Amino acid sequence: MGYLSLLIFLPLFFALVIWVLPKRFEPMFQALSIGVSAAQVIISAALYYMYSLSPEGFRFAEHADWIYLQLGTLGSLDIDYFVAVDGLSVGLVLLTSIVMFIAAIASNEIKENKRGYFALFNLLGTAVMGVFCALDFFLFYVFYELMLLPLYFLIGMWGGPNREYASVKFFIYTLFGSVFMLLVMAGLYFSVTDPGTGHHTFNMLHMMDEANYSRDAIFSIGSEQAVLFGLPARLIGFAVLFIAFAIKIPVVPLHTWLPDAHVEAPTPISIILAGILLKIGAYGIIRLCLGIFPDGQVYFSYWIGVIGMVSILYGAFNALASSDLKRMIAFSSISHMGFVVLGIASLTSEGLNGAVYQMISHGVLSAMLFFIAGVLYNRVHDRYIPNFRGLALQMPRYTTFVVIAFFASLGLPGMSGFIGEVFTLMGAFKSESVNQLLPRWFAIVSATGILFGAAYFLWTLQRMFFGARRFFGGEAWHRALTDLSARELFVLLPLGLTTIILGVYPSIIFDVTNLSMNTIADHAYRSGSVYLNMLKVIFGL
Amino acid sequence: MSVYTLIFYFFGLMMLASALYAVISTNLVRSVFSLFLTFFSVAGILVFTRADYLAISQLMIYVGGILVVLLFGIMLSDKNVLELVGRKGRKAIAASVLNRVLGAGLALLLFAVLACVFLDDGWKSVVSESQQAEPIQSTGFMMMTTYLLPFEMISLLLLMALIGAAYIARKPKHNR
Amino acid sequence: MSTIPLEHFLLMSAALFCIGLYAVLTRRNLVIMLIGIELMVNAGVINLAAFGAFETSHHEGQMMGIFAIVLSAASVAVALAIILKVYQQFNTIEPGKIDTLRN
Amino acid sequence: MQAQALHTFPLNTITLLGLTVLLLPLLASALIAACAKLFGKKSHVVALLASIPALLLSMFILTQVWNSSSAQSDIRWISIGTVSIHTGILIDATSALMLVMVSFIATLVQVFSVYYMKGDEGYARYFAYLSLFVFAMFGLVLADNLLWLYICWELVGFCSYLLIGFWRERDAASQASKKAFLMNRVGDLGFLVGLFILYSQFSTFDLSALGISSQAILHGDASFLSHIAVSDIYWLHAAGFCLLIGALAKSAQFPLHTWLPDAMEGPTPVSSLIHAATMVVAGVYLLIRMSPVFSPEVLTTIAFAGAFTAFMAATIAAVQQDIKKVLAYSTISQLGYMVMAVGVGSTAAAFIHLLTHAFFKCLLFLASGVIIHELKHYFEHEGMHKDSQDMRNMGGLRKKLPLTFYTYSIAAAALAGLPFFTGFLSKDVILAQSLYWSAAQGEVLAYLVPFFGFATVLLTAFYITRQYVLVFFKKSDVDFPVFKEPVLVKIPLVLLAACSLFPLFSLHPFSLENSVLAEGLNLDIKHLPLVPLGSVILLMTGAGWAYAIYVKGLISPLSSGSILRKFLYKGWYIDELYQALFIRPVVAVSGWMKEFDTKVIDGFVNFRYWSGVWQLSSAGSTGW
Amino acid sequence: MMNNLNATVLLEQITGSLPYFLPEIVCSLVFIVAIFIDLFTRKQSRSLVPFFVFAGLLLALFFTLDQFRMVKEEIWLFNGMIRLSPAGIIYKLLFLLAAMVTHILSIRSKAIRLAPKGYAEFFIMLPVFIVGLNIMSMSSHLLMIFLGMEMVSIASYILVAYMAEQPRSAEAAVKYALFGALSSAVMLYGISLLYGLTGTLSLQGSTFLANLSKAPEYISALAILMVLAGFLYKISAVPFHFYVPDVYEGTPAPVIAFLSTAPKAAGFAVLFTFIGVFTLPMESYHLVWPKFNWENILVFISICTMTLGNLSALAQKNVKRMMAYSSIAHTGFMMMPLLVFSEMSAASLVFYIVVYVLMNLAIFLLVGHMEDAYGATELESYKGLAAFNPLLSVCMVIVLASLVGLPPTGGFTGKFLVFSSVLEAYRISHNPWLLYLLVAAVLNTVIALFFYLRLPLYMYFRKAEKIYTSKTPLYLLVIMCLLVAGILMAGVFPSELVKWISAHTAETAQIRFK
Repeated sequence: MGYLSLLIFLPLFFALVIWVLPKRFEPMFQALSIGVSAAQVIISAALYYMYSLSPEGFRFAEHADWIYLQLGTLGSLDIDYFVAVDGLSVGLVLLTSIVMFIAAIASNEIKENKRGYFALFNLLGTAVMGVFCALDFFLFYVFYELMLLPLYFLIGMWGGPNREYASVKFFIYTLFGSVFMLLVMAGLYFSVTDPGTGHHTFNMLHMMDEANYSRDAIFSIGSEQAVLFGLPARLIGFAVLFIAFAIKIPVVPLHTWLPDAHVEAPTPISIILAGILLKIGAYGIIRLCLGIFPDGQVYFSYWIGVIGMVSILYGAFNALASSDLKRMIAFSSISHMGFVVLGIASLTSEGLNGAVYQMISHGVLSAMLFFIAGVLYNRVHDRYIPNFRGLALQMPRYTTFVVIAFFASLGLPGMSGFIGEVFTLMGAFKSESVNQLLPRWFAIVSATGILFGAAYFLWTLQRMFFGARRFFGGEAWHRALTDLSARELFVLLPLGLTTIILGVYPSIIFDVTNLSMNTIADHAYRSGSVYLNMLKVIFGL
Repeated sequence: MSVYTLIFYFFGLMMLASALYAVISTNLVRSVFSLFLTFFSVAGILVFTRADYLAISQLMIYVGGILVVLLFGIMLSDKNVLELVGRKGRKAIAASVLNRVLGAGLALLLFAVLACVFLDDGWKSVVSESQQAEPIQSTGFMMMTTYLLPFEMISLLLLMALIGAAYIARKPKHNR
Repeated sequence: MSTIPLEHFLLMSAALFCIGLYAVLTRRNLVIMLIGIELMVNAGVINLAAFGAFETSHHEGQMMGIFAIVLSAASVAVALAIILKVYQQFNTIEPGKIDTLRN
Repeated sequence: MQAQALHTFPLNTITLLGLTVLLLPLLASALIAACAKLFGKKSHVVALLASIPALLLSMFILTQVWNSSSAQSDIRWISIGTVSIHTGILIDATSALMLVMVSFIATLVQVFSVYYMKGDEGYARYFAYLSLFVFAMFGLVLADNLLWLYICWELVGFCSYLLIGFWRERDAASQASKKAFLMNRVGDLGFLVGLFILYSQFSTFDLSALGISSQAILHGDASFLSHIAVSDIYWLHAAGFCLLIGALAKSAQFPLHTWLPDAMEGPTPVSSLIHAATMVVAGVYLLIRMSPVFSPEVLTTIAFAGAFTAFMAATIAAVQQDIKKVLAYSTISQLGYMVMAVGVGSTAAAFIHLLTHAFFKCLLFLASGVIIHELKHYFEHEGMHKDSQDMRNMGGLRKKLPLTFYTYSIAAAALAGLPFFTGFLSKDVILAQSLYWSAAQGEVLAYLVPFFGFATVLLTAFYITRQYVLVFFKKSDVDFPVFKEPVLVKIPLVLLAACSLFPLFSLHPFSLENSVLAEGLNLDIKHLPLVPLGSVILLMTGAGWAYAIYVKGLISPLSSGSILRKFLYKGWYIDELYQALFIRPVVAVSGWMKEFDTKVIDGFVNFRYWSGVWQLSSAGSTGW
Repeated sequence: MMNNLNATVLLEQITGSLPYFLPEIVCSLVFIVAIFIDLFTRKQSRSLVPFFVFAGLLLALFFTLDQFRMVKEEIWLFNGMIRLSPAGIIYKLLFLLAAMVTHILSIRSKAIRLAPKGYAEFFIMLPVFIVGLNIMSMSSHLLMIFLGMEMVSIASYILVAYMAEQPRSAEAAVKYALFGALSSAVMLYGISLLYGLTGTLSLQGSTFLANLSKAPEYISALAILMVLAGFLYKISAVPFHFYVPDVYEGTPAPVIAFLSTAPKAAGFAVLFTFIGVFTLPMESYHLVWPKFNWENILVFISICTMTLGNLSALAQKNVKRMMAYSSIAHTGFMMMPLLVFSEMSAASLVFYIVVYVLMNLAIFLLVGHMEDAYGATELESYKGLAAFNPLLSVCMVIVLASLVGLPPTGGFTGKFLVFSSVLEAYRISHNPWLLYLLVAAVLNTVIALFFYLRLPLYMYFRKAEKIYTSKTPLYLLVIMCLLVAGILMAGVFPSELVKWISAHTAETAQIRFK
């Protein structure tokens, strides 16, 4: 039972334990969940450290046969349990465990039906961890869909007033994307043969190199008849995968589920939603879209860049206009993830490294921001920004952490937000001279996003925290709005320190991701343009 | 045109006429009686195909069985079954007329298709009716050898139908 | 006997079938529909018998015919029982009026 | 194109000292912030314990580096792809001088703050922010690569945001801090884009390396660079302009200057340190550091920007009522001079004016700080609700605050550019340089720059004399007892006054010809006898004009209702222009976006109306 | 003499094939003995008949399992009437499983126990229903097919009409019976035409296909259409699905659990044999429809079935009607492998049917229990039920997830196999209609999610008005856990299940291709 399997299935085991334990153990459930996530943090930190010693390629791999369906003489369904981590996913695994740990601690606001809550919480933990480690497309897909049900119930049963609508919308959005992905997965399965066993395979790594594609398959690279609806199959495959993951990121036209889900979800769940779920979309694009369909990525990279840019500006403008704190933070997440998309579209090593860095930094920051929103909401059950004024005097310590979080999110240097944004923009800017994919004005227009970012964060800061003390709830709120409790401080302090440490010395992450992301960037661009030329020759694009 | 063919066409004509009347007439009892005539002429036609066992069983089962059951069913089920369907609203009548025209049109269309297909011959090789000998004996033989399984199964089916129909038709003991 | 061509049988059975179909489609009365169905079955039987006559091994057609008649008798019995039951509940045998389910 | 650093690690002694100077204020700030309760009233001691040694060390470093090779050492910070970005410390003549100037003024301001902020509940917080600011300023000065310079550049902006909005309960303060930070962000955006251009062209951030390679491109000696594409030169222009935008915002030059007058909401020592001497100068420092990168066209734009800002700010300062606002616009005008100096090609002249201006402007602010502080106590004591910063409530303070009066007059003279004062020395060099430059350009429009220069001399003299007269000589009913300035105030005022006299900069009162400073910065002075004479004449007329209006009442001042007065008072309505052109549309667009988001995209997505459609059809289909 | 020589050979064949016919013989005996038990011991034997029938079913189960040992590959019984193949045995097991589950449930369910006219007849019907299903799934002779279909139809009319006392079930029964009789009449006429064209009734061997391809185009198309009408009625595909919602709503849940699974599976079995006739042994996938290409028509029917089933379920308020439309939608999914008819699609069809039977049994048991225990028939009345029986609610969520096709459950593997077999067929034939089919199937999964989600939404997210105290019976929990365990096993470790299935289907498909 290797490290990764332990990491993945530990919460599942505890989820069952919690589900079976008799009623009187209820107060123990949260402690149990915190313990599990703490263990996960330790293990993933150890993994991260061991990986950073020689940050090259896939390590801690575990390979076992899972499903072997013998379907008559024609063929067989050969699915194996294959998990491993490389530079890209080891950081995200660490981030996931940290965010789960924070969310577990933040879950003491959940009062009724703790058993159901913590069982689903740990089940979600398993699914989310599994997604980042899985390297078998079928296993990836199982974990990817396994996330939906727990989240549907977590948002639906413990959420805010309009929770049903939000949870159904979340479920439909994600399922719509992933259902089409199922078809592409099946198509890929039949196109790729495992050089070792000769059977078809779901192994992502085999799907990445051209040799394993059989001549007459649907997604075969050089063949004329790889055609769907008259269009080249590989480009359609790319588009389907991209849309499925774009919904999770989310990019602008497909983003409407995020504000509702975040506003309605309870604080710990919106921490997980922002901290981890958005990264899965971006991780999927880097791992699958760039890996398996590099030609699609090269062909569509201009438009993906446009989508990234639009997300940045659209998120910023909407955040400026939103009067609910959580909705503002949700749109700021869209804007930050827009940088990630831009970084990926540039296919330069700076862009991709910046994108991974931005994902990790945004994970930490959004966890902090939503925890901050949660602190207010637990005290006065209100998130309407104009209702507060002069909180700085009321809750000074809380304000310092808010200042740290807000300034880190708007990209003040010395904190992690800045590094992520600068390097993604640098990659996007440089891509015109390196691989002519994105024009330089993309980076410039996206950089104005940072400006609007500063605008809405400072405007919120100024409206809520500064000026004379005047609360909507009057005297009752004066009493309710106490400063940070020890527990809350225990959560916010490490998060704040991590942002600063990552900001001052980013090599902690870059040294680990650099080599892997370089290989991904080279593979995507070089083989992508080669495949694309083949397609151009055949289909005369 | 021997007298046999004459009788055959007579039976055919009578069958179609009585069937048409059974369907058209609004009075239930009269339509059931014309149905008696239809079944009788069908048995007659079957005789002409040299399937005499078939004709006799048609005669007994349909005319003897089903028709009688239909009659008893109608007789037992009270008087108002017989009165004409009440005057309906003008719109309802229009709807039923439209319905009728549509049904008729569809039926005629199907008939036209079948007719034109049957008429352009050449697809069926005509075989002389050489083996004239003992058709009933061969039927019996067949029943007991190749078709033994359906023969047994049909008995099960009939038993089941019998019990089922009896159960359904039984008056509930206590609810009246 | 041999002078009666196969087509005549088929035409007659086709006509009978269409009359049965017309009955089922248009008539409102359950019993008439049942009759229509019986006519269609009879048309099938005639067809089988007629083809049996002109086939080399004509017993298959007849066999099928016999079984068809017996089967339709059984289903008529059950159908009629159900119709009478319906009659007791609704005092009508017009399907159009029976729409408690489709409210 | 990989430019190797001059020295690799290990730190030689000078850079080690530089590092300690850098880290001292950070340590102090961290210490104060961590145990604010503990230090409480004593936190100024910690701050001073950090800034005094820093001052001494930086002086020692100056002596080491003056007229000898500069010391640089760096370490690998981030390695991305094939490129690895290094960051470290570069100490050469300019940065050492800046280091001394910043630490000297920081120490003095901290001493003054002890008096000014006595009794304020955020006392510890104030000193923590101040020390953090000093650390950021040191970082900016010592940075050897552009990315680290950019990081400190924004940290400085952040500290100014904290300090402007220091009195959190005052709405105006938080508004001003937000405005300052956003305006700086606009500049930083320009700086960032410039940074990207330079990185994607030369894939390095090292200042010296950038300087060398861009000079090579500009002067086209192909030997150094094998392939000079036309686009390279085009992109170098773009980089120049972007860096200029960054500098304009930070040094509050013409298009992005409106935040500085509002920044006066912060405590006066903050204004004196940040908004007079150190932060606002960072823009000029950047232009000086990056001057090799600028192409001739960019330099001309810099010149015109500087000149025009100088003239515009001077006109606005002439009609202001708030004592700090006058000084703020005066700062903008003097910074305009420095930017003009860079534009016309003499970075050394700009640097010297930067130093001289730092001293006398800081003195002016501290002096006005004393006036405001005393007036506020007097008004509160008397229960009069009057704005202690409005000059109309002042007057006749000559007798009341004697030392302030004397030091103030020295500084005012230096600002106006009277001979025997530092202002005269540095300003005339710039004017001479600008005249020489405009002649060299060979087209009439270029003469506009010196014209603005000389016009500003007249206006500077006018508004400083006006302020001098209104504050000290005008009759008024303010009669609180003579205020003996405490020692804490006396030291900074006297020291700064001393620095505003000519000996510190050059022995010869009238020209920097062979002063120590000139050799160190290899300043080439253009001998145009007309310039000093002309400036003195203009100065006299300006002062006389103000004297005539406000003392003798011979000429009536601009009537308050006049359009020109209101136009100038409102800062040429630039603020309102920005409000209309940028802020209101952005808010409107975001409102529209929100509607679009909820109505259109969400509306489309909700399947509600789709399932309704099927309800009709499915109901119909089961009809018999 | 010629006859009796012939006779001895035929009689030997019959006696020879008797041992392979044991399960059906056992069921018939049970049926007959049950009638006598009910007849003679009416009063005190109220509870004897059900136990006796259950014992009979167990015996039949034993013999069917035993048949696995006996039958290694395809055997023709009763001189060509029936074909007993390993795949056929799986179907028989499915029918017995469904019958036993229904049997246990019916003993407990209030609706049947309190039937005014005695409940013994209900249990008597079961064995003969099994016989009918077995015949239908095994037969490959048109006469036997028609006989099997009639047997199953009449048995289901009786079961549906069992509660004829209430107006609702009477109406459902009459619609069902008349519509059934009509479709079997049309089918009979179709069979007669086919007999006329090909001269033989037996589907074994290639004479049927050879003669049919010689026949003129329109008549063979019409004949096949009429025969298909009968089959499509049985699996309730689109043009013949009108009766389903009313019948499902009108009859008690255990009956529906049986009627929605067993007959449909048998329908697919016989459709599989019928379409199987039209494949040529050359390539693994090559359907040669005589003269008239039916593949695109069947694809169109499958798409309509799926889409209409899902969309109308969207608009339903009554849970049973919703489940009715959902089973129609699943028919659409199950038709997909039929069209492409390759070896892989045969195995995926059987797998999907097995999972479908498990799912439908489970969901209708739950719906039935909810109705008995809480009187919850409308969606609204399901509010907050999760609080009262957590275990059952979780089972329901897992079953619903499987109906939608979410990964950890069997439904997902089934759908995945079906999708990949169609995709594989597309790779060979490049028929664009197969792509539209795939896209429609995928979109339907999303639409399906929409209405399946409603149940947990009401049960979990909303609060119940009044407090229910009824306890959930233990037997129901046991059955539910078994069914849900089966579904999850099919999802997480489907290897054993599929190995077992594909081993058997491989032979049948293999033989045809020899």
